[in-house]
Amino acid sequence: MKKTSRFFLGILGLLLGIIWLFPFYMILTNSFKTPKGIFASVLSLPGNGQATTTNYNNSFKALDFISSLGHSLLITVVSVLILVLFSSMAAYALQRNKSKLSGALLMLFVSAMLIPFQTVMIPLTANFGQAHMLNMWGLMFMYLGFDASLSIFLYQGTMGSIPIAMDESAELEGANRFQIFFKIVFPMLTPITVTVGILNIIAIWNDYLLPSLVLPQNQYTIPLQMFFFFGQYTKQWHLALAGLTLSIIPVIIFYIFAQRYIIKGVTDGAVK
Amino acid sequence: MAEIKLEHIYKRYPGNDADSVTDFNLDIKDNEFIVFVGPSGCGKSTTLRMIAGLEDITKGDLKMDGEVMNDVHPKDRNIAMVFQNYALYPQMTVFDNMAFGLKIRKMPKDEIKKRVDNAADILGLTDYLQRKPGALSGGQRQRVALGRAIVRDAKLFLLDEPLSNLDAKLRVQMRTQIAQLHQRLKTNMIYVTHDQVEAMTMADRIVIMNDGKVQQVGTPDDLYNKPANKFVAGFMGSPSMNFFDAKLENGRVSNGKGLDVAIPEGRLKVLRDKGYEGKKLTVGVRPEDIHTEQVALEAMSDALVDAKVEVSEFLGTDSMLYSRTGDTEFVAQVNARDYHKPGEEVKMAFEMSKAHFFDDDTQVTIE
Amino acid sequence: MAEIKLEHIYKRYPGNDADSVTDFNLDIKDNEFIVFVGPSGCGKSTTLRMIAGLEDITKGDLKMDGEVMNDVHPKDRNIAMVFQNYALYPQMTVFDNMAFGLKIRKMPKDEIKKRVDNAADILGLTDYLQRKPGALSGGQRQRVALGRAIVRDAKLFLLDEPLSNLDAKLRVQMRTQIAQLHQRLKTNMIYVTHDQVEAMTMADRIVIMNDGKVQQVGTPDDLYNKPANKFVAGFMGSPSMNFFDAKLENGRVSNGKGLDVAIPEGRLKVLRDKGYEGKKLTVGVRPEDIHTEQVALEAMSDALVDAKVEVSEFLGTDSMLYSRTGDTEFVAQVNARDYHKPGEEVKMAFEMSKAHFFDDDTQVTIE
Amino acid sequence: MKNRSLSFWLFLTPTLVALALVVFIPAIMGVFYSFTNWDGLGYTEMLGFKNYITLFHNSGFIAALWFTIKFVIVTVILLNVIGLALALLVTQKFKGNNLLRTVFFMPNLIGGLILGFIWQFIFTQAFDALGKAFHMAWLTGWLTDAKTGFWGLVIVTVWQMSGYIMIIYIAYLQNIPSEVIEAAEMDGASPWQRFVHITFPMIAPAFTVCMFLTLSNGFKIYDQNLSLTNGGPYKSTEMLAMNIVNTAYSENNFALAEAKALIFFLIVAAISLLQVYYNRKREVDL
Amino acid sequence: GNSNSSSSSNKKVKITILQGKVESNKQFKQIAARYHKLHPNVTITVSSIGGGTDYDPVLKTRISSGNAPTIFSLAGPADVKQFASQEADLSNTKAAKAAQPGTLDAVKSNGKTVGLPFNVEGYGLVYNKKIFKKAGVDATKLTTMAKLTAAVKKIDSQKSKLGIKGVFCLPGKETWILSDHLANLYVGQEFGGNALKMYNSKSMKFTANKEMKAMIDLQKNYSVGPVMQQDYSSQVNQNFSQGKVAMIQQGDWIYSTVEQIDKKFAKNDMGMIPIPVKGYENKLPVGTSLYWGVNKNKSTAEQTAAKNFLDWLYTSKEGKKLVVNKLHFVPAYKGYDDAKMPDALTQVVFKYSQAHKTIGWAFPAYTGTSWDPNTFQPNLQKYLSGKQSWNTTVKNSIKGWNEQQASK
Ligand SMILES: Nc1ncnc2c1ncn2[C@@H]1O[C@H](COP(=O)(O)OP(=O)(O)OP(=O)(O)O)[C@@H](O)[C@H]1O
Ligand SMILES: Nc1ncnc2c1ncn2[C@@H]1O[C@H](COP(=O)(O)OP(=O)(O)OP(=O)(O)O)[C@@H](O)[C@H]1O
Ligand SMILES: [Mg+2]
Ligand SMILES: [Mg+2]
Repeated sequence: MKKTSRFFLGILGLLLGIIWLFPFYMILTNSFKTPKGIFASVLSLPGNGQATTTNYNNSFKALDFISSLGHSLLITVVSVLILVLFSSMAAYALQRNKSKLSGALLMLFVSAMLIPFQTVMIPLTANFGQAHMLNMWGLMFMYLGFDASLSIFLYQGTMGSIPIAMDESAELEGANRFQIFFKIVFPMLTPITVTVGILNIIAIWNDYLLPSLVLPQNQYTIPLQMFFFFGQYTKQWHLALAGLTLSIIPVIIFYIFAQRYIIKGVTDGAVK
Repeated sequence: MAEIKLEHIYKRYPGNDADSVTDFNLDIKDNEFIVFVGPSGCGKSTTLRMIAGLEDITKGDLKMDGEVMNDVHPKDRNIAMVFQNYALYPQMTVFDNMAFGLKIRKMPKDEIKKRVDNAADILGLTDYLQRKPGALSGGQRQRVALGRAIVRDAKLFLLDEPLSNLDAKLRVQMRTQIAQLHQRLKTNMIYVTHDQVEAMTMADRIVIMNDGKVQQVGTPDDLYNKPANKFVAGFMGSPSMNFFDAKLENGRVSNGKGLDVAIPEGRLKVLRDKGYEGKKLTVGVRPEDIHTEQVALEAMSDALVDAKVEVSEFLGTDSMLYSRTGDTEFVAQVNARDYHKPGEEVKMAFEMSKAHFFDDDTQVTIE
Repeated sequence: MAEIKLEHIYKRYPGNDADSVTDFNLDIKDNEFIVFVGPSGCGKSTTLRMIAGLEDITKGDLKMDGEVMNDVHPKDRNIAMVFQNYALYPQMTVFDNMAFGLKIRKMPKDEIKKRVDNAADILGLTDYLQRKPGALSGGQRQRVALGRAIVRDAKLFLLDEPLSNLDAKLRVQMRTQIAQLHQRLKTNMIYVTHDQVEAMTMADRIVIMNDGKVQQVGTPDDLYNKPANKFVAGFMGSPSMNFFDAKLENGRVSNGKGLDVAIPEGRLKVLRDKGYEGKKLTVGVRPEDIHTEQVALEAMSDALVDAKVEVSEFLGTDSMLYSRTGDTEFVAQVNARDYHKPGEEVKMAFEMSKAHFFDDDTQVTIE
Repeated sequence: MKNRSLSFWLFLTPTLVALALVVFIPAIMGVFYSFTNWDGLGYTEMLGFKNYITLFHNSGFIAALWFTIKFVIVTVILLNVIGLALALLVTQKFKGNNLLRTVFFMPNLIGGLILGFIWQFIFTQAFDALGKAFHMAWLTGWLTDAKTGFWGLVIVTVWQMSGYIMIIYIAYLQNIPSEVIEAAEMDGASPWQRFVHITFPMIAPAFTVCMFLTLSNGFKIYDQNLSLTNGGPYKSTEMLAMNIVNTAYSENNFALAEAKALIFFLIVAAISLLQVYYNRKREVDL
Repeated sequence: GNSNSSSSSNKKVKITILQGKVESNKQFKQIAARYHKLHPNVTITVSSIGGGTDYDPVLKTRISSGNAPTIFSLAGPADVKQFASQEADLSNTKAAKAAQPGTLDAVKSNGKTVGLPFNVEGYGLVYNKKIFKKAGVDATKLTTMAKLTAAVKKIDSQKSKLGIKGVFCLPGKETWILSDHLANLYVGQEFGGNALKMYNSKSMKFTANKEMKAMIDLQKNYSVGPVMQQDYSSQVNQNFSQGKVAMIQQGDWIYSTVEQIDKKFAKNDMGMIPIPVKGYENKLPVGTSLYWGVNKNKSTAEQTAAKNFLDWLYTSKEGKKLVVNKLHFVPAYKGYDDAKMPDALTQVVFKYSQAHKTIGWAFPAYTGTSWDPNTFQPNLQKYLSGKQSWNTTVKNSIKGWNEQQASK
């Protein structure tokens, strides 16, 4: 890649980036406006006596930010760990076994993604309620059920590019299936693990409908708290925008860190 | 440490419509060093992988110390293997690559370190222990793969062309190391190579394969001097044996176009006893059994051939004369002193007492 | 077809703290066949990759036909390359792998087919044209990689150990094919190998590298007979040259422990002129210049050494005698007829007219 | 790993159990309910296929189905093209490529209502302003009719999801051995040819995954629909998921909704699984 | 008697409330805490749900999972029917007895009262006093369609002087503005403003449809445009609250939204007048959109505690204060004569309802049925965006209603 083409790519990237960021510009600028300021002119910068930072203060309090952040974190982190662990294992079993059965199982997982959530939610919560599982822990388990399919699907696709010779070599060195998987294969899956992690983190972090059905109010997450800003008629956009900004910061920070691992291809040198 | 028996082993890969290995039989004795040779694609790696348990055996039995092993899990066979394509763990350093098998077996840390350091030392990898495989040259990667096998106390070592990417010097060195290792560990080793010298110097016995079938099993000397058939004769030795289609008549073999040489008494008798008088057969003469020195021309005056040198190659001590008689091409390996320029017409003596004879149909050695 | 100049080329990989290639200089003439040799990790592949444009050149200029190419895109250099690790396209059949470069260049379909079929024929791949690389043996993959290069009319061919996974017979065959290809296409070729025979027989000139530095550039004969330094002398030839640390005194070199031989007049004069009388130096004698035949012992009676054979190896025409004199080990390559059993005490004659002498400090050849 | 072996099942059990309890059992219950007059709490009669017969006479359902299919075709193409293009862009070596990944991915961090709020303002105000400034009439009056509603939904979906698709493509792009790309460079392939002949076939699994995701998400899309147009005007932008949800919750006809869901599932499954099956066959392992 | 059992019993009871007015979440919690202080043996947990989710599915999942709340809310006849298996008889509660006439019509089931109104709400034309004054129009005089039309034209002619973008802002996206509130005036007439009656009707005539058309046209023609792009927030937050339109068709609930945007404006410059309808001049549509239900599947102790709580809230002295001042509810109960409503709009509603100058809310009869979202609303929107004639709109709507009612 030569300098000039790098430069033009940079320019292209910049332009696209601006287009992509425009809505965020609106979220950020409006989160610093008074309610009147927001509706006076959504597109302008905060100013004209309509600039304020109190939205953040109020939103922070109204969201009960510290405790709902704690719930969000706990639920997201634990669910994603469980998901990554079990779905990568399942994908490994399915990819390394080329039989009709595993093909069928994969299709089963995949087809689960096609079932609209709304059609299972009532029977689902009914069943879980009867098992006294309508709480955080039940929610984490539900995420495993709902999101494992996509994760398995993603894992299963990249697993093919890890030469089977890796498994064989470790197997001959005396490693059992679990050791082969955790010590050899799983580390080589880092880029896709990070991807699976990110996709699930955002899905779970932002999820509203399922937790609203499952969580008791003392375990509310940020999105659930946020919906107190949206009454039937009074939608408190100023607080919601500030709240949104507060709640996506942790995820953006995480994403920026996680990227390093996506970028670092780890499989070089594996294949001769 | 183990006796290994391969009994009528077959392998067919799903999707192929021919067997990649056919009726493979071999008895490996305790502490033997076996070398597999054969042309590319003849089934060497496949056989090795079946022994390791990495491929299912389509038919036949693999026995170790009398027990059928077909269904034993690879990790329970206690076998160390060097893969033809290395199969290094990309995310681990060189050290960890070598230490992995030991860690798995819960060996104490300091013992692991000792072994790995020792192996790294032997292999000249000490400076690279902290690198990952991605930042190594081809040969360095191959050495890591080798190191991974030798740190372990396996019952059986399988080495699939472990030196193919190393330079001559390192190769010789490694060859010696492996031989010593074999001495010290007293384990069985099966070694795949396409290098004649490696096969000849390292093997207790060589298994030579072609097209999935075993052609001959024997000591290097056997294979070189008593090849079972034309394939083996042609395969062993470099440059390979020259073959001439000829007819046996009046104690001479001739092809009517340049070749017409007498056969020594003893050999002639055998051929006649087997009924080849007046029949077609294939005559094989090794390049080094063709001479141009005056002494030889005189000594073997009844086996002279008029040849024309087409290319001559200088190789340190020897010269290769790529020559032609009639329309048959052949190679002579002569002393560098007996240099002949391309285009020169030269008389050459065929040392027929060392010649080989093969049946024209079955290609089997006549003896 | 092109003149290629490498001027003071350096390469440092990010993350390494030493150069992998240092001050590389080479003028490749039109239609020349260059071979790179050197120990594993010395920078051969790296240099090739810089020529191909796959690695940035850290410092220095690469010129083709006078133009600086450092920044030219690989695809615009019109170079064909065989990768050390094959780099086959896994999703394409063997045919498509070979045809890809031609399709890209919009060659007519039938011409492509002709070329690929022809290459497949040469390489013995005709039966595998419809397979994918995953279902091939190691050697077959390597042949596909080779085929991919030879179907193309590139200006320059780069071949990184293209035959390392092939058996001896196929190797010889392929060697000839590549030589013919070179003749026919009249292109430049740069060929990396660790096989002495390949280097010797194929090269117009050999570049021998060590530790990122060019040690010597010259014809095979030059390198073998006039090595520039001890490294080159030791690297070329297999088994490699025997070295003895010795002192020059009274027209003889001796190490006080077994070695004590006279030096022929002409050579002695040079050594004395350069002021080595009474000084330490390294003496190099090739295994094939050590003799045990009676004739030789008599002819070189002032250069006899008492040696003990420790290992003797039989290699078809020759025997290798791994021997020892005093505490110095060395190898003698003698005729198979002069076989000596291990443990035997043997007198050996050193052919000192062919010996090499190296400065003890700089290791450079004294001449 | 043999499927007879214990480890095969040990690896699979946790996810299989979760899937069964969380998705399949409730879904099967739903299928059962579709044959009754279930109202979300209980049922009093078995109706047989009555709901299924009703549903094929339900013009709302048919309209939603067509609208959704049009939407899916457009977004599947756009998302894959743009997602892959973004992935290729940010995997090139230039300054700021990492930052850009974050930028392109960020839309996924905004959910539901706020998304609709922001985009309504963009469509009604930013577009209007632009349209007036540059005299482009087509930029004004967005979301007021079915056509602009459709494209509005497409734009929001593409804006939001292409970063998602991008990071999946990135993950797979990273796995291509560099030598193979280099070999293609030596073979003289231009960047475009390299992409078509080498890169793309080698990320075929990613394509399968992304096709599937965009297909199934396109069919299931609900949040954007709700927050942006809420099906309006006059139901012209109501998609399948919304139609089903409305049937259940606004019309309180849960059984009919389950019947619609089953038909919907069968349609989507047929398309998506066929796609997966077909694409998976072409993929190769290294 | 229910009334004394709570104070006399010292057994601890826990009751749960699930309600959908998320904007009042905090207030309900405070009220629950206050009640616990007064009655330490009763603990009330309030959960609020709404915003992005509809209330009903959550209630359903709670019920089917065995976590049903003790007190829940009902939105009209459709809900009453749906949750019939949960609804306790509230006929004997003090609150039910104190309920204003007509407010319980929608929650009668087999002669029993199963719901207690949250409050009453009213809607009309909310106007900007300042603008009207500047334009020289007296809002209180606009009691007929003709007068209104004239006033609208007058205001419209001074648009630039008044600094407004339109007289109205008609939010075409918010279908309920037309289908529920406006139509209530013209369709509801047929059923005497009684939701239950309409819910049980077999057919509909829609005789006043021409008048409705006139009203829609007026709002549309003098609205900031394009109407199909306007929604609640552009109507209330962006246009009305910022003084960009003179009046909007809305109800007392917008007060807090306007207050958020401009406190002063909300306090001083807002007024509401009834929408002029022939034969119903100067009558405000006042009604109840939500009712409390008590779960009859809970223990009697729990049910009793729940009823006592509701009685306390709506009939005790302290409860009444909380209803008016904390919840800002216009009471649906008798006994609030001396109450002072906290803001200008609720004051209007309260005034009309105290004076019984009201029109009933019939629309809850159809908000929970498929006719509203699937037939009525789309047809009105089609008319609004000019895709369909008024006649077709009316014809489709009547046909749809009759079909739905027939298949019930
Ligand atoms: N990507 C890399 N990053 C860092 N160091 C590297 C990388 N590739 C090669 N090296 C180092 O550069 C040196 C030269 O490597 P190169 O691959 O050129 O060796 P080579 O001469 O081809 O050896 P071989 O015969 O073993 O293939 C080696 O020491 C190697 O470890
Ligand atoms: N996975 C596979 N699927 C189908 N055929 C295969 C597979 N692996 C190898 N083969 C075929 O089986 C035959 C034997 O292969 P094998 O790898 O054993 O050869 P080899 O003797 O090791 O050759 P080389 O010296 O080239 O490595 C070859 O013809 C090869 O094409
Ligand atoms: Mg092999
Ligand atoms: Mg190399």
